[in-house]
Amino acid sequence: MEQGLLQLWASTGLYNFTIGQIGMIVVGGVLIYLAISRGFEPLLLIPIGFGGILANIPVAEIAGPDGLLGILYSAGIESGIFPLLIFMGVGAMTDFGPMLSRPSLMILGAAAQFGIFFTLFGAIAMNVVPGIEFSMADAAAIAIIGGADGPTAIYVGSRLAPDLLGAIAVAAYSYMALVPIIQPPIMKALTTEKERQTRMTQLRHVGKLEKILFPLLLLLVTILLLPSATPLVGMLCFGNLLKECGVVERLSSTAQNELINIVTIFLGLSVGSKLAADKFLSAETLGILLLGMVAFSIGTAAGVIMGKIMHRVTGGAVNPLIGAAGVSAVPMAARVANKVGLQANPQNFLLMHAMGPNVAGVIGSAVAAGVLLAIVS
Amino acid sequence: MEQGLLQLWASTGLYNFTIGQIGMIVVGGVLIYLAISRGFEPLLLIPIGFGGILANIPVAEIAGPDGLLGILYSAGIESGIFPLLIFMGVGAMTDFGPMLSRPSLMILGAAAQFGIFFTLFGAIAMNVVPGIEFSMADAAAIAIIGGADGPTAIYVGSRLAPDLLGAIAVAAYSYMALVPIIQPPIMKALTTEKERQTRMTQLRHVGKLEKILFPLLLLLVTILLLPSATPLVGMLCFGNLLKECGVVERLSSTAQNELINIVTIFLGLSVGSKLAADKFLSAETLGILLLGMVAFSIGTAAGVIMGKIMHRVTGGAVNPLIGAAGVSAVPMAARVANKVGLQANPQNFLLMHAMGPNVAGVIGSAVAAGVLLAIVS
Amino acid sequence: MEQGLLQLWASTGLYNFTIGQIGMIVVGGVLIYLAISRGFEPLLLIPIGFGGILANIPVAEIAGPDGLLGILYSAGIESGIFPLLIFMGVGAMTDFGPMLSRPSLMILGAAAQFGIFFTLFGAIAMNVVPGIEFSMADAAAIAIIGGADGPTAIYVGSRLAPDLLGAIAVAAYSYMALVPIIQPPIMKALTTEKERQTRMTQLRHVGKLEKILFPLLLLLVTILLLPSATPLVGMLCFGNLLKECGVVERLSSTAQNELINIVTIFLGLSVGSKLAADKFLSAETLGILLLGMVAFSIGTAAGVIMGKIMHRVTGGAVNPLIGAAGVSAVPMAARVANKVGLQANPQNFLLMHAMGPNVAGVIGSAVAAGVLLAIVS
Amino acid sequence: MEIDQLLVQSLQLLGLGMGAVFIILTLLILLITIVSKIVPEEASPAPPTAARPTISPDHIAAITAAIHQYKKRR
Amino acid sequence: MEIDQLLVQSLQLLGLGMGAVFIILTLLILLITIVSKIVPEEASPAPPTAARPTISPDHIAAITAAIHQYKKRR
Amino acid sequence: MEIDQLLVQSLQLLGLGMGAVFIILTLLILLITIVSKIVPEEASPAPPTAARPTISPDHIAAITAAIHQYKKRR
Ligand code: NA
Ligand code: NA
Ligand code: NA
Repeated sequence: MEQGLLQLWASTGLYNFTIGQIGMIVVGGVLIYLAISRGFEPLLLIPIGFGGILANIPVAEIAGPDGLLGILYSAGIESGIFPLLIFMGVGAMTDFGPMLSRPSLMILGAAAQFGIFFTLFGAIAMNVVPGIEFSMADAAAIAIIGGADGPTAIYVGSRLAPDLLGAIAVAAYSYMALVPIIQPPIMKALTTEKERQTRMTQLRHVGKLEKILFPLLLLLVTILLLPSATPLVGMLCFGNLLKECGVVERLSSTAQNELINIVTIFLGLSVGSKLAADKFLSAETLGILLLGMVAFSIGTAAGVIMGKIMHRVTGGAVNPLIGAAGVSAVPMAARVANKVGLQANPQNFLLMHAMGPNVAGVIGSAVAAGVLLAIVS
Repeated sequence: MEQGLLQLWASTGLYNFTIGQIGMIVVGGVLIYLAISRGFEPLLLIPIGFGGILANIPVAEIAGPDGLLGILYSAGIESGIFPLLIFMGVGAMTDFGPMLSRPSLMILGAAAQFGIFFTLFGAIAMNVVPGIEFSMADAAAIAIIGGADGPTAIYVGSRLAPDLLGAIAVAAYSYMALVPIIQPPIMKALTTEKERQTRMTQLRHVGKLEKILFPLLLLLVTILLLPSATPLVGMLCFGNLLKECGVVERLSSTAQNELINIVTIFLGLSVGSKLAADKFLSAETLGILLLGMVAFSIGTAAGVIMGKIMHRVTGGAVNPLIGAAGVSAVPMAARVANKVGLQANPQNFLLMHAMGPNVAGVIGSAVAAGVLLAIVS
Repeated sequence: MEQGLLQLWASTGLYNFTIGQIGMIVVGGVLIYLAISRGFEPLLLIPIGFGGILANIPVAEIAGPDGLLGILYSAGIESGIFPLLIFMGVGAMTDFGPMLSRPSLMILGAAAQFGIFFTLFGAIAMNVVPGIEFSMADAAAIAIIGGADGPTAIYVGSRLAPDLLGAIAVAAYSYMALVPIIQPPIMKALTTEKERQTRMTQLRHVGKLEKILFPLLLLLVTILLLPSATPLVGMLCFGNLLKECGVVERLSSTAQNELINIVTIFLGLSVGSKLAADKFLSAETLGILLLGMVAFSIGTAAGVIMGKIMHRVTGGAVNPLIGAAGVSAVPMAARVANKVGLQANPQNFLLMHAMGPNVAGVIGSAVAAGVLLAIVS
Repeated sequence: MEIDQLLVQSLQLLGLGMGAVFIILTLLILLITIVSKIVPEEASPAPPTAARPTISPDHIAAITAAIHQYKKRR
Repeated sequence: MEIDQLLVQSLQLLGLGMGAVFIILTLLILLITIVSKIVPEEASPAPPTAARPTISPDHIAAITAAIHQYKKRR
Repeated sequence: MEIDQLLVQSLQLLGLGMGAVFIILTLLILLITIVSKIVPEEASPAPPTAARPTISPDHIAAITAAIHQYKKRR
């Protein structure tokens, strides 16, 4: 009996806890709190936060190689399957119509990727700080946070720096949720009141055939120029083709509903399993959080500045605010652009105009991811 | 030609059948019959029965390591993934409100777990019967049938005694289906007419925040005291949090519909693959069926007796019948309590009062499973 | 910088393309085109075509052992799981009522399998053509195209001749889509106007119990006589039992909707991964396409001829056109029989009468697959 | 293997295969016919009743509420 | 192992197990009770409101349109 | 590797990466523009028609039946 009691006591959490595990369980709880009461990307942050809690339970080894989270991680994240399936679902949910109706605005989605590459540089520079040691692969994985696109960040992170994946994913989704706080001051600082008041003309109607051809064109260009981006871009295009072709409604519906939901649950829990105390509670996580903020800010600024250039070039046909939507963070950043525009001019509905750069930013960061994967890994 | 004919004949079922396989195909058919025409837990017993038939087909090796059932078994049961995902779905489907509105009744869900541990003792004692040899792990896996909770039984069975899994699962689901027959005589024998007539006061309203906090509290307590129960309890809490938090409706809906349906099909077929003749047709299966019945009966009795104690202690505020619901077998046992209550007093609606102990019984048996896994394995 | 540019250039598709890969990407595009604008089995040919494109992208290795398509292929096709789950879904979607109401017509579904075995002979004979070398296993895998049933063809192909799987699947689905073009001339050539005008009497009502018993009977017969067909037939029966038993509506619904949709996406992409240039662009593919056409034509002819025999034997109670539906290609071939019948007699509705042989053809080709798997492999 | 041998083997397969297909389907025809004789005739369901189960009580509740709201809005 | 030893061990498990179950559930009772005291009382939702969230605006739009079509058809 | 070297490399990546992003998106702008010129103009769908496909005939049937039942109940 006594022996049994001792055995049971020795198997309790109270007996086995390390301070780091307690800390990470608190972090998981905070993520869940932010997700529920502040609406921080709850679809991802609740599973990630919960996965983080489960992963830090002593004795149970849920994130170990034979535990549920460990198995899900190796089957779905290490293999890259989960983020790619999410991307397929994103493709099946995305209407590229607003982008196709005025393709020139895609250039805003290109400019905003500057946030990624500037952050890469910043991450390497951060190596001068003692206690922080980022390899080129680490830096690239951190930089992709600036893409403001969850599955892209997780895909690149899992390939280049799996140890940092937890912090990268948490930073990416947290900043995406914080877009309404991060972006407006930057947008306002870089634009004049008059620029912000710019109204944009109605979008032209985009035909069904154009919408069907677009994913195929996008894939073709990516194949020719940057095959390393084709897993991500290809699945995005596949999902979008399912949606637009109009003859496989049941597949499109499943891809954007049940399948993406199932994968989201699994992906969130798996990513959470990387919130292990020894990896997360380090100076490097602080560095990642800082760099992620930099990445979002620089990306926003670059988008707005390119918006200002387009404003000049087009003789005032483009409101520079929609440049901020180029970071992606779909559809939050487009909504922010709309909101800031309305503050300047209550008749100024920028939402659909901002959707173009917004989804172009998804493509832009997938391309950036392809470059990083091709050269760094 | 002749050779081909012989080869074909030598590959027929007629040529290759063993008597045991025929017996097990009949058993599979009986399970399907009971499920369809008697309503015996059809969601599980149809896949299990059909899996049992498929597994006993000669030549085809469907339950072999390269067959469909074999692959599903090793991917989903051996790994523990299927029962854990089912538990997540159960969490997403369970309303803990009735339990939270009167938490003291949870003690009934604790008492009913006595069925588990008494049966453990009984299984060990059964070793005196010649031809039966139960190790401590076997006994623990059998005992968990008394938890009256399918996924818990399958999870523990697959961990502690995979060879007995088929019989354990069949016993667990069969007795859950038989709850309306097993429980009433015990309930009536242990209570007086007057006790059964006891009416209970209306339940207090439980707020949204309490419901959100509960899965987190439950997980916290389990982490601190019994980490070995956290895979099961954790997934239950995760599913329930998805349901209650209110911000991830699409994940909650998928977890309690498509995902649990898919996993149920796979889990049932996989468990059925353990209905192999050489393992199932043995004295041990008879022992398991007998012990399962004992487990349900003792659990019911313990719950009712604890109900009588609470009846006394509270001065008649608790109807002892709801103690029987503490075994879990959700929601069947709660309905049985309601029905027996109505027989004693047609104004006596116990259903919602019995739901509290009923879902508490799920937690209770998950905790019991944690103890068994921590000490026995 | 220069080095980086070179590295990037050396990683482009432009730099790495082989002529074969370009050819296969065009083939993939053609499949997608046919699927979208001609309605060629889009549910399968869009994923297959897209998978073919992805598999032929240089550098990216998406169909390699660590790429998404490679992983899906080995997990789902090599293992046989995907086609079996599709078959389960097909079972859950199929109403065997019309077949049960007049079982004698099943003989038409048997006769049409002649297309399979005649093609087997033809494939072996084709070895006299230089550059073509079909083993017995190859020939069997090609012959099954004549079964006019996608999952059966993929299952047999993946077991007997994985290298030819891409071509076999493409041929099978293409010819299924071409049934309205291939069949009518053969049907008309073999029947007289008067035969085609034959009207058939209304079908008797089939009870619920008969429908529940049928999948169990079918499985039983297959177990006794041809266990090698039981993986396919078993899953078909399981799906159908879920549908007909009436007590597991949620499983049946998931099997015929979300689950089959998810598996269809994965199966299509995986099969597409076998559209690798070196395997597909060969004389053998031409041979397979030719043999597939032969298989469909002979199967149609055999069905119609058996229809004529039944027409005589029954004294004109059977319209021979419905024999053509015996090849399966559900429900296309039944619709074709209906259409040709309407051309001969505008009051002549053959659709429900043709559904019997049509679904019997599914069983027939699953049985044929069992024979091939038992003797050839 | 020689092609002659393969051709002979494929002819054998033709015979065996078509034989198996016909035997199994014929056996099924027999069994189905027997079952249809044994199984007690069902009262064939009245057509209007058949349509009802597709509408769940929940649905009706939802629609009822919607109609309510619809009427209120006007 | 000897059966006597196993029996003793299973009795120990009975004690430990029931102990753990009771301790954990009792602790939960305490925690739930405390939480229910701390958590600010919610205004209990009016019953008609409770029915509303089950009908999404999309649904209402669809039903509204359907009613329209239904009326037009007659 | 020395940090200087890494910094140089990351600057190179900045150039290469932004170059690739701009080239690919610019090429897409061109292609989309060309396609939009080539593709025959669609008659833009009338707005009321666009709303229709979201309601399936089955739904309408269900709703019609529900309205029926609703009316009968009153
Ligand atoms: Na982006
Ligand atoms: Na229980
Ligand atoms: Na067929």
